[in-house]
Amino acid sequence: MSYGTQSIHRETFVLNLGPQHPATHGVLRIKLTMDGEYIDDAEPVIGYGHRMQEKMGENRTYVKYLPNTARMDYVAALFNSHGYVCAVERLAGITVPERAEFIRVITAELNRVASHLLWVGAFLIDLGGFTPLLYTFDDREQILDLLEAVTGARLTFCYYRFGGVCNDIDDEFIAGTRKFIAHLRSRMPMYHAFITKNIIFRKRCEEIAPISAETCRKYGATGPVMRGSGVAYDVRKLEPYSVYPRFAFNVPVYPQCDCMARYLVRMDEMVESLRIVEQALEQLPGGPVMAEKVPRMLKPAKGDCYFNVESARGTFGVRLVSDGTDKAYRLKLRSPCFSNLSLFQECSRGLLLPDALALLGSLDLVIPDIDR
Amino acid sequence: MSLEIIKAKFSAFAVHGAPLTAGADTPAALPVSLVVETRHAVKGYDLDVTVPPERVTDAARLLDEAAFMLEAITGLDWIAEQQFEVVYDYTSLTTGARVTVRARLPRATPELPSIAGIYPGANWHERETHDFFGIVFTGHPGLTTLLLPEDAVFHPLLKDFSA
Amino acid sequence: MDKAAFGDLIYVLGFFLGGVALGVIPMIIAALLAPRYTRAVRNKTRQAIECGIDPIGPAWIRYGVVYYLYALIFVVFAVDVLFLFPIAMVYNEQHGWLDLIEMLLFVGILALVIVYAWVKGVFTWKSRQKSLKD
Amino acid sequence: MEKQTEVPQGLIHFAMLDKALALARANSLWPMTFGLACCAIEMMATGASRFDMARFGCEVFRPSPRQCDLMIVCGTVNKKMSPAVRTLYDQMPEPKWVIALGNCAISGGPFKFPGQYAVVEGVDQLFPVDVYVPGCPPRPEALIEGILALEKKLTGRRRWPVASAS
Repeated sequence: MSYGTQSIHRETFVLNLGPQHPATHGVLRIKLTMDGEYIDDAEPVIGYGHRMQEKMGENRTYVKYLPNTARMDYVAALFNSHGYVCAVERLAGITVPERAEFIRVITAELNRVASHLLWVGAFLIDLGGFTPLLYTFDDREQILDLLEAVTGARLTFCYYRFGGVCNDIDDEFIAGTRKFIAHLRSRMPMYHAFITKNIIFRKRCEEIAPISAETCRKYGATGPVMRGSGVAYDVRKLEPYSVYPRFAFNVPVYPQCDCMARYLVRMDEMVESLRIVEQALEQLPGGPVMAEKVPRMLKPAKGDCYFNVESARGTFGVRLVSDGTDKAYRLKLRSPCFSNLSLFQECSRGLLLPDALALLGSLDLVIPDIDR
Repeated sequence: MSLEIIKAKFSAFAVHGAPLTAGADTPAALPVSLVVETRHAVKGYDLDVTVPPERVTDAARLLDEAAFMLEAITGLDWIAEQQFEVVYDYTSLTTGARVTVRARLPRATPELPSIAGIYPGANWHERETHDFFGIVFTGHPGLTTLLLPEDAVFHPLLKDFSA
Repeated sequence: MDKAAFGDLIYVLGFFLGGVALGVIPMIIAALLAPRYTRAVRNKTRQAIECGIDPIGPAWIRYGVVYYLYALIFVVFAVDVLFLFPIAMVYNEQHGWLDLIEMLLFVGILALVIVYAWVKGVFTWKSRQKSLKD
Repeated sequence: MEKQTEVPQGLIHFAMLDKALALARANSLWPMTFGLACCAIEMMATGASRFDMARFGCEVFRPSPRQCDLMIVCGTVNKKMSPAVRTLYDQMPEPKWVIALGNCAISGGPFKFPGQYAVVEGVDQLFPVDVYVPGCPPRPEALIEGILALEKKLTGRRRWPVASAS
């Protein structure tokens, strides 16, 4: 019985991993009840980034709400816009031309790669390594240049419209994307060499903070968190939407359930997304990028519908209830980080504080996506 | 467990002798379980079940055994009919089938049993719905405010809410 | 006390005063030049920092004994270095290798503290979670 | 306490010494890692390799308010967060400056509408702000321009050529 784990009862103290903390990537506060270095109970307190997204959904017309969709999960903003736009199109019965669907998939998958690159940099900072951030941000900037040329924004894109996209992609974008795909593919071995094989990183992530598949199902944690626990749940494969069925890509799944598995899932997902973009560029059809007669003041039919997309952090669902007017009656946004974080209280009990931060980083949280 | 078995089990919730008004969009005030088959492509879910409020935990337990995952809990304020509606979205991880369970509550006394015991993930969803609508989930381990400031007593998403 | 010893004492005193001055003078400069007060809107300037939130509960509680052992090991090696200074002064006057052996012997015995702590498991921080396998 | 916008004076101050101090402070502004929302990602991009705030002395991002003298409020301050933001402002030692980055910090931005219940409309309601950088989110170049504007406010001289409005 070594000294370290003797469990004579000691007084616990409450530590605030507060709203302003480098590891919380935003304004998440976790009330930690600590017993020395171990966590007795970690209660996340959210709401510091609440920006009334759902209330605004009810007092803005459908078109005016588009910029809001990009300000929830702003690191992978195009998925939120994709979910919202498709939900309204499903309710209003608008069909989107082929080329627009392809452009949506290309830009969304590029956004996924940019989001994962940012996550790798941020995750390594949580574990104490600063250098990977400079490399991954350098690559991410190249994606932002591509997306900015087409959409005009770097982060909070307002690119998708009901019935298509607002700006067609040109050859320069296609050439730039192809060049970027080759560039990032050549960089992946370097990333694996100096991050994945780094002994300190492996010691900090392997067998740390396991999340079982059952816990993921019970809490509704989806995306790379669930695929790191051995469950191959991917909305693009299970409920195919848009033109995803036309591309051959596989869903990376790792059964180890620990932080390393979630990291490897995201690294492989980047490569898969590049494959999707490559195939989409090859099969890119011509034609218009906007449906013809989309009424300016959109009034979808009465009723409700649900649409969800595979965002970079999990399934992002939109439940839209409309009463026939030009504003939504109720707009529920199912955000992936909300459910991913809800399992933190249970999974961090008994962890050491640094391991709990590794778990928090591996959940890939964006706080305004949680607080909406 | 395929969708048909789930559909059969749900119809067991139906109150005997109650007229099954098939196809009516807003079910009669009588607590009747109305199981409607919908097309995924059109509505986004496969099975739309309206259960009486006190049977919500049975619905959750039934879907939990069928290895469904709780996606979201949505609150709805039908102020015209003086009713609240709580919508539970479940999805199957293997088949991709989606089941939506609805419960209607009188607006005056919004009372509903909590399913946080079966789905721990529902804990936060219910606290958030309580935040925005004031719907009380009985048996919830800690129904405090989640997104609003600790001392908030207003419920912002009510249709008659004014800041 | 003859003259030579007195002269050495002056050196020591001078060195001591220099050290004190090095500490005190920057404080005086700061007191003179720094802004007189800190602008505050909730006068929480003096409060302990907890990421923007008021600290909950006292920090003056019974901690685990492990931290005491870490502090002990540090103190042991601090004193160890203290004794190395005189050796450094008279090193290599007679037979250098003799001094080396004595020093290594001295440090070696003190290093047993780490061996003892290692065996006692002070350095092993195992997470108290039962892993998924069992 | 009425919001005083200028840095309080020391007991003694000489003209030359103040100029030297201002120059030193202007070129070593240590920002606090204080990301609230979308603008935080643009602040990280500014700190990363391409835009590199370190060229202007803003390299060191200190997490603790005690060790930083520049608070870049990047993102939406909502009513639940405003006590924490004010506490952080208090705990920063003098001399301290505030840059309001993005429309949310300047005026509540896209989340300001009649009947809104959660967002503080503008950080200058909480404490004095020195430089406002508009944008949603502002580009990294805009943040660097904000830092240069703050340096001009400190030293009275602009060290970097102004972008010609060609």
